[in-house]
Parts: sequence; structure tokens; C-alpha cells
Amino acid sequence: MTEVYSFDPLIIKTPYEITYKHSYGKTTKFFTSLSDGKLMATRCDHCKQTFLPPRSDCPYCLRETKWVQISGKGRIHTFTTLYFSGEKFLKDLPFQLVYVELEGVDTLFLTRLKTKDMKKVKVGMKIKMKISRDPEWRSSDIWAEPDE
Amino acid sequence: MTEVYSFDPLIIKTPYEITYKHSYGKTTKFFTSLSDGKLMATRCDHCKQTFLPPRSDCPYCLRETKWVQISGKGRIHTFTTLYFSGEKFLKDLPFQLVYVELEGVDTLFLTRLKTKDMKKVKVGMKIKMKISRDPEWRSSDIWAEPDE
Amino acid sequence: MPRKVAVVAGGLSYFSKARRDKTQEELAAEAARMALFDNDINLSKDDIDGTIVSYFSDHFENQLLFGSIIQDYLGFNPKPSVRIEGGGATGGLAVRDAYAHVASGLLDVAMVIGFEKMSEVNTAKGNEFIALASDTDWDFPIGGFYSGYYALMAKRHMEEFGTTEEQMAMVAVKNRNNAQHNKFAQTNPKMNPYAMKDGGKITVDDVLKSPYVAFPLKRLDICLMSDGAAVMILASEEKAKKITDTPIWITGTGAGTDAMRAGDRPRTLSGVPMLPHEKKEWYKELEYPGVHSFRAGRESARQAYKMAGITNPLKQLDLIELHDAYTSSEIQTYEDLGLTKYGQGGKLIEEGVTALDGDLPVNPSGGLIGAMHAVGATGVMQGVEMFWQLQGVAGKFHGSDKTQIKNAERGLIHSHAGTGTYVTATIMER
Amino acid sequence: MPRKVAVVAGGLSYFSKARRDKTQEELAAEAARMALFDNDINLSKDDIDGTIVSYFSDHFENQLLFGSIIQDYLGFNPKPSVRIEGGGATGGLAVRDAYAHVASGLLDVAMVIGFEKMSEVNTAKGNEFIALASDTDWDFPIGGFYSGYYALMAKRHMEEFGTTEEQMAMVAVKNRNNAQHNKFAQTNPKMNPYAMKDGGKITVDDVLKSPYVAFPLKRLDICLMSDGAAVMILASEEKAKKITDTPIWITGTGAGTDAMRAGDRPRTLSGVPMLPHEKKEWYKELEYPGVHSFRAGRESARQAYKMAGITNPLKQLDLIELHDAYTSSEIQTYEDLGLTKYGQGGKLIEEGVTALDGDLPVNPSGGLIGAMHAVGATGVMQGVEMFWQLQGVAGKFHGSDKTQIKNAERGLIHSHAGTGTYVTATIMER
Ligand SMILES: [Zn+2]
Ligand SMILES: [Zn+2]
Repeated sequence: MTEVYSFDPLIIKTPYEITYKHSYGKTTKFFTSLSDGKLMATRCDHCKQTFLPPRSDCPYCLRETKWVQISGKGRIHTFTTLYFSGEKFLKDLPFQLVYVELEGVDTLFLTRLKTKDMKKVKVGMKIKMKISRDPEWRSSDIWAEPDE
Repeated sequence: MTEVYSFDPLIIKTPYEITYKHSYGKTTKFFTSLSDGKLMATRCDHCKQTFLPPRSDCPYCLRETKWVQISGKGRIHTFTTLYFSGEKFLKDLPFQLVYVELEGVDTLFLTRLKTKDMKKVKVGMKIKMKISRDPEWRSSDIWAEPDE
Repeated sequence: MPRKVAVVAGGLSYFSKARRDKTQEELAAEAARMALFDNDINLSKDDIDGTIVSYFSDHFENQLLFGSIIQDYLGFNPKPSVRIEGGGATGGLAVRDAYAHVASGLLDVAMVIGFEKMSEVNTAKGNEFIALASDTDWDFPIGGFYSGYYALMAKRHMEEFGTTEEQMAMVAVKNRNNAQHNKFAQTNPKMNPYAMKDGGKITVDDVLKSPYVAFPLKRLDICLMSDGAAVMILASEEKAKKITDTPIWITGTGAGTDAMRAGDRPRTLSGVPMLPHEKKEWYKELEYPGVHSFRAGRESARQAYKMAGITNPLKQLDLIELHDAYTSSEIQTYEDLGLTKYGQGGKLIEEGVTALDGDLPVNPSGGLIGAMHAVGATGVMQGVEMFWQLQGVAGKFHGSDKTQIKNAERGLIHSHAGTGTYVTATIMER
Repeated sequence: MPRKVAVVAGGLSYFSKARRDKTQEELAAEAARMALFDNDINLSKDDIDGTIVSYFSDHFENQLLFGSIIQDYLGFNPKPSVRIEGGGATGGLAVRDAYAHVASGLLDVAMVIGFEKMSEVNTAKGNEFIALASDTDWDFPIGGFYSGYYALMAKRHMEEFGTTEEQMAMVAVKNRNNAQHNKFAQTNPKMNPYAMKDGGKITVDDVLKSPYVAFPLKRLDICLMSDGAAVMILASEEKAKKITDTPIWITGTGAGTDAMRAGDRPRTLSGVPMLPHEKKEWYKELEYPGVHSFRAGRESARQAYKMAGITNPLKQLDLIELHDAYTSSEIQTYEDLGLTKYGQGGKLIEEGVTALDGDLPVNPSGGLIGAMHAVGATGVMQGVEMFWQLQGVAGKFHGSDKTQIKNAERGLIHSHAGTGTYVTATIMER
């Protein structure tokens, strides 16, 4: 498994592999709702704040939050196109990332923008969130598309 | 790559792999000397201390150390037999670990003990360090055997 | 003069082999809610001036910068925060760091948040990660595994001092059985809904018959591996007196270190650092620091006793929460803390001195063997336990009065990493 | 009153994309030797009472508990030590923690040891590790990459305030070209034997023509990734005066935090935390904290200025070492630090205010773009640079007099993590 990469100095090359079993805990419902075509956020009625990504506990008062459905419509707050990335996403390049302001949500949401015409993209443009039919149980199961 | 391990809560199983290129830096000589059948330690003449594992810098005075050859003969300071271990070494179980006091060395050295008769092993028993002919460029390239 | 520092609140999550019902940050919220809402305090969340975040390794979740997620999740932005790490002693170091932040005036009220979620990898991989906290060039590649390192040290202690496997087993029985009165404990299926099913009381015979993991250590000699969280709130004297009528003062803190590879300890260059009640001639024959003992533990105790004015720990301490990673290391630590002479630790457990009804109870909570070892939470859990004990409310929180040490006025918490690479000792007083 | 705390010595290693000639601990020894032996001090290694160890991630070496290896390798056992971590701000947090340890009386003389060796994985994996320091449930899986996050923030800054790519390029030129007079700098092949071969001076045109990594950020807008180490020694007032005739005092320290996911910043719940010289009406229209700015940077500056009695930073500071992870973030940080109004950062670089010969030079060392970014070493490097500048010996250490800011009496070091998750500001004075 180990191979020598250099002798002076001695450098050895070794792979290391880990298998993670990651629990989404109380945010599970976000992912399982996607199969019903529903986009869910969490809300603290006490603090009148709606969170996406969902938070099971309100950061302001530490009360438990409740689930609310959102429309998935919104506007672009800012955007970029990536031409380089970390190892895992090199195969996807180039791609677009956006922060979106979603109706009924107090936080901005970071997601990919899928569009055929990047030149038309601008701050304030209307978007709609889309849900993958082939879930990977990741935040990448949803993305934004222009809503025209 | 990702598979679902449970839906409630949602638990996803994902492998993660890293390839390390690890440099032994200034301790390189320890490993390259093994192919000449030499066991090398480092010494600070100022502090009169000999270190194995080798240290390129003396912890007492921060001067740079020099290389010295050692005999590899010594005695068992303490021992154990492992019946369980971390993932990587499960295949080797059971095996013996010892701290050895080596001639001319001020530190104790942790290594495997390879012996056919574990029942004879005791604190103070004479051992001799052996060098692998099939190096993996790891500290496991040397080990202790009874020296009788 | 630095400012006086008090503990004013504590909170714990239930501990479990796998708390899959919650994410790591949700577990931290469970403990934080208890600290803020279930203690008898005059304090709101907004009164917290900053946080000290305590967790061991990014490896367990493959999430770097987790400290930021915790600070954020609990809603403390934009206030100061820092993450502390030092292996098994992470929690103890975090408590000490919070002390430094408050004593120096940087924070008036500080929350210490300790947690670890070790269940997102399998147990053998978890053990491997822990072994990656030994030297990966030298000690890990030969089959490194912490139970092996501790077995080597325990064997040397047996050889040097005559300590027995039966004495070690007694430690396991004490701690495991104490845990049966603590509802947070992982080995307590009667009170903890997330406990292991095969928990409950054990006997010396059970321990001796449990399979060897690394001779002389058996399965029941070894601590748990847990998911969970623990939270403490510390405050300056001025604030503490407004927050609670019964602040618990931190009157001493010490931190020691030792070689990453236990074999590198300079056996011939040092003697035993002396405690006030000890005599040099006791240890004339003793090679020190050897692998039989923890120099860092001794050094941390020396500093903490000096700061707190303790000259005879066995008499002046009312209880101890001690990092019992292994039964052998609890015995070794009795000696490092000066509760008895080096070599006499085995006798101490045999004589019942450290039992729940002994002169100096050690690990009324159940410790790492009976209650939990969620690395970054562990030292903080000890602080919470000591806080409740000294306030006299341990029974209320544990769900059983049996663990409350009567009239406890002063205690020590002891946090420990690696083969003794980092150790902290902290004195808390009513 | 907490004790006064001074910096009394500093040391650096050469920085490089890959220092394969040495292990991480050997690099730390290189910097520690310089701190102990090449500064004009009356101090021996045995006078150090404890260490604060600063590194970002176990992932880069697959060695957990590395803090212990460093403490051990440099020969500080059995004295106290603790590891501090907070992503890119690790170094700044470590300096602050050392301040707390000395001010609180826990340590009289403390060594801060910062290092990182990022070359043991390839660059794309290194970038992925850094991206694992963003939320791995939400931000990482969509293609998370820090240059992308900063691009989103930079684009919003451009949109909101009219900042231009040319202004960003000017920051790169300033820092890269400053680095050509600093022998430790990774982009300086004339003076640093481990430098990149294609280093040297650059022009605005070079930056604008370099390929986009994430629009609007181009390759030359982005900081380096380095191997290396940096060491500072801090001391109490009493000790400092014995150690050196020219101690440099730490007169202010602040730490701020913000949401792990930049989108979670509560845009509608907070206003701009005001600095003494600012007027509320400046920011009536500004949604804050947005993703255009770093609330944590603002908060850290507010605390540090208050502690140091600074009411007008542009006038009262003589130089700044600033965490220029991106050219855009240097411009954003000008505003967070109150050197100019929010929105006017681009003008500041355009007008040459932060140039080596400007009113308030920023990053005379070359910063993260010109000199190095070995994460855990970075904030400590800034402290070493500031120490040498305020002592007036920067020329001697840099190997060129060009970088020494004349008569520098007071400076600020600024350390920054994530998308602004942790930021520290520290004021140092002659
Ligand atoms: Zn709320
Ligand atoms: Zn020496």
C-alpha cells in the first residue's frame, strides 16, 4: 500500500480510507420531505425567524423550532462561477454558486444555479428551487433555476 | 458512493479517501541506514543524551543532534500481548508489544516482540533488534527478538 | 491579583454509545439548555460574554472548524470564542482556559461547551483515530493502540510495585456501580433511555472473567466510548455573586505535559516533583518519570495544590472526579495526585478509601468507565459533576440521592490525555 | 487589574509551498531557535513557563494530538501547554490565549508556537480540507470551495459599493511586491532558498490577466498555501523588563465570531457595531451583517480599540498586518477595522494609503498573498512581524531595510477564519 515517493528526504505515499455513517439527527425531515416534493424550513415562533438550512434549536432563545413548508421562490443575492475547486468537485467545473433570498426565509441559502445562459444572471434575478428526482441525501439534492 | 444506512434518523454512509505524501525530513537517515543493516540513533553531545526514535534537534538545548550507530541489543522493560486493536492492525492479532532498554540509548523504544514462546517473556529479558529485509519504510521495519 | 473565578451552572446530555437521534450540535444544545434553564441562577443567555469550545478531533465527523458551528448553533455570534484541544484532557484544558479568560478580564461570563460524537465511525476505526493520537511515525505503525500502551504501563506498575489485576478490577466495580445512580451514565439502562442494554452492576469476578484486550487489561478495565455533551458556565466574582447564592470557586488549576512517546520520558534526568506532605527519601530508589506513572499528572497536581493552598490532599479534598481511562490509570493517578505514596495506589482501592462511602470518594459519577467518555465533553462533565456535588444538588440532577457526597466542600477534577501527554488538575471549592 | 503583557521575542522559518526537507516539528524548531537565540534578549529556554500551540488541522498530517509532539519536541515537558484552533484565525487566537495565560497569572513567560505543513496532500485535496472547514451538511456538498465563498462575498461588495477588480488587483500587487524585501516570503526567490521559482514582482495587469478561479477572483487575488512555523515569546511586565530593554506591549485584544454558513448572518436583526469615530447616519441604509462584510472583524476591532483606547484607527495606528486571504477580503477588512467608511475600502488602496510609503502601511511583510499562509503559523507570523517592526529591527530580520516602517509605535494584527467565523484583532505598542 505504501510506496516510496522520494528517498532524500524519504517521502512515503500512503492512502487512508474512512467510512463515515453520518446522522442528520433532527434535521432528517428536511431530506425525507424532498421525496414528497416539499421544501421545509424551521421556524421559531417566539423569535419570529425562519431558518434554511433548518435548525432544530433557535440560536436566539434555544427553544426547539417547528417545521414549516416554504415556496422555494426567491431572488439571487449574489453569484459566482467556479473554475477551480476542491478535489471532490473538479469533475463538475465550471459551475455556478448563488446565495438566494427565499420567500418566507430569514437566512440566505447557498446553492448551485443551473442555467443555460450565465450572461443573463444578475443580482435580484428571480429563481425557483428545484428538487432532484434521484436523491443523494445531500444538500445538492436541491438547486436554483431561473424563474421566468 | 453514498448509501443510506437508516431513514429515521437519516444516516448516510460515505467513504472518504486521502493520499498522504509524508516526509521523514531530517530523520530520513534512520530508515535509509536500515538497508545497510545499521541501526542509527541521534545524540546531543552537549547534553550527553542519545535518542531513539531519533530527534534532529535536542529537546534540552535545541542544538542539532548527530547520528550515532547503536548495537540493537537490550532488555525488556515491560511487555503486553494485544488481543484487540485499531482497524488497521486487526489482521495481525494477537501480537506482542514491548518497551526495550537499548544499549547506549537513553530513551525506551517501543517495538513488537516476535517470539515463539510468550510464556518465557519477562521484564529484564535480553533482546536483540532485527531489521526487515523487505522494508515498508515504517518503524515496523524493525522489531525485537529474544537474544539467547 | 487575578480576579476570582466561580462556576455558576452546569448541564449534561444523556451519554450513549450512539446518540444517532441528534447531531453533534443538537447534543450541545441539550446540555446548554440544562445549564441555562435547569440551574437555580439569575442569568439569561445574553449575559454570556463568550465561549470556550472543547472537542478532540475533526476526524470523527470529517467536519473541520466545528467550534464555529457550535458557537453559531447556540447563538453566541458575534461574541468571542476559541476552540481548545488536548486529546483526552481537552475538557480539563478548556476549563482552565475559561478560568484564564475570566481571571484576566477578557470575559466576565464564559460558557465552556464540551462534546464529542464518536459513533459516526465504527468502533475499530474510532480506536484507530485515538491511536492516531500517538506518534504516527514511530508508535502507531507497529500496531499502536491505546489499550496496548496502557497495558505496558500497567505491567510495569505491577512489576515495580506489586499491583494486582484484582485491585484494578475493584476500580471498575466501584466506578461502574456508582454509575447506576447517575441517570446520564451510559452503563445505566434503568435511568438513561440511551444506555447500553447490557449495562448495570458488575462484580470483581465479572471484570476478571472479561476477555483480555491487552494483557493485563480486560474489557471491563477499559473506559467507554461515547456520544454526548457537557456545559459549564464560569463567571467573575462580581458577576457570580449576582448570578447565584452558591457560586463554586475555582481556587487552583495546574497543567502538566509529558513526552508523546512514553518511552522518551527522561528516566535518568528527573526526580519526583515533590508535594508538600511528601518526603524525598520515600522515592530515593524510584526511577522517575518512568512509564509506571504520569509525571504530567503529578506536575498538574503540584501546581493546583500550590495555588489552592493544599498541603495534604487526602485530608483536604472531599471528592475527586478522575480520568479513569483504564482501571490501572486510576490507581496510578492516586499516586500522582499524592493521595498515597507511589506504589501504594492498589492498596487505596483495596481499603475502600475511594469508594462512595470512603474517606475520599473518587468518581461518584461513574467516571469514564461507568458514565461516559465523549472525549471533548469528559473533562467538562467532571466540572459539572463537581459543581453539582459542591452545591449539594447532585441527587436532583442524577435522579438518585445515593451519589451525593455529604457536606462536600472541596474537590478536584483531573483530566488526562494520551499516555499522560497532557494532564490538568483543577480545585473547586464551595 | 490584569497584569500587563509584552512580546519579547519572535522567530520564523522560511516559508515554502513544500518544505520537504524537514518534518513539521523540525520546522517549529527552526522558528523556536530564532526566537530564543537571534533576538537580543536575556532569556534562556528554561525560563519559558509554558506553551500555547497553534495549528489548524490534524487532517494535513493524519497525526492527532500534534500539540503534544511540538511541546515534547521542543523540550518543554512537564510544563503547561494547550493547543488552540480556530481555522485561519488559529494564530491570532493563540496570541490572545497566551495573553490571557500571562495576564491571569497562570504563566509568567509563554511561548506561542504556530505551524502548518500543508504539502503532505496535493493542492486540490488541501483545498478540499479547507472546504471541510465550511458546513459539511449544507455548504460543502454543493461544490463548496473557499474561493467560491469569497467570490460570492466579493461580488456582493462590488454590487453594493462599486468596488472593482482593478482595486482588488492593486492589493495583490502591493502585498506581493512588499514580499520581495522579506527573505522569509514564499514568493521571493531572490532571498528565500525555498521560494517558488516563478515568484517575484507583479503588476496590476498580471493580476487582471491571471485566470479566474471563481469570478471575480483570479489566481493572483488568492493567498498562498504554505509549510512553515512562527514563534513568539510573551512575558509579564516584571519578567519582560528583565528580558529586554524594548518590550512591545499588547495593549488591546478583541475576538469576534460569525455564522459558519455566511448566509445565516441575521441580516435584519443587527446594525453595524459602531466604532468611536463613526456616525450612525453613515450606515442607515446598510443591511448589516450582510455577506459583503465581516461582522466578526468589526467586533474584534471594536473590542481591541476599546481596550487600547483607540478612537481613530487610521490616525493612531502606524501599520497593520492583515489576513489577506483574498484581495477582496483585505478591502472588506479596511472597512471592518474602521480605516474608512463601509463601501470605501477600494478607494483606500487606490489612494495608496496602505502602501509601504502610505499613511498606514498594510502588510509590509507581504501578508498571506506575498509571504505565506501556513494556517496555524499565520497569525503568529503577523505577531512576529509586528514585534520586529515596533522594535525597529524588521530590516535586520528581513534581510532588507525597505520594509521597516519608520518610527512605528503602534500596530494592529488581524487574524481571520472561514468566511469570517473567527476574527481577532490585537494591538501592539512600543
Ligand atoms: Zn427563538
Ligand atoms: Zn542538548
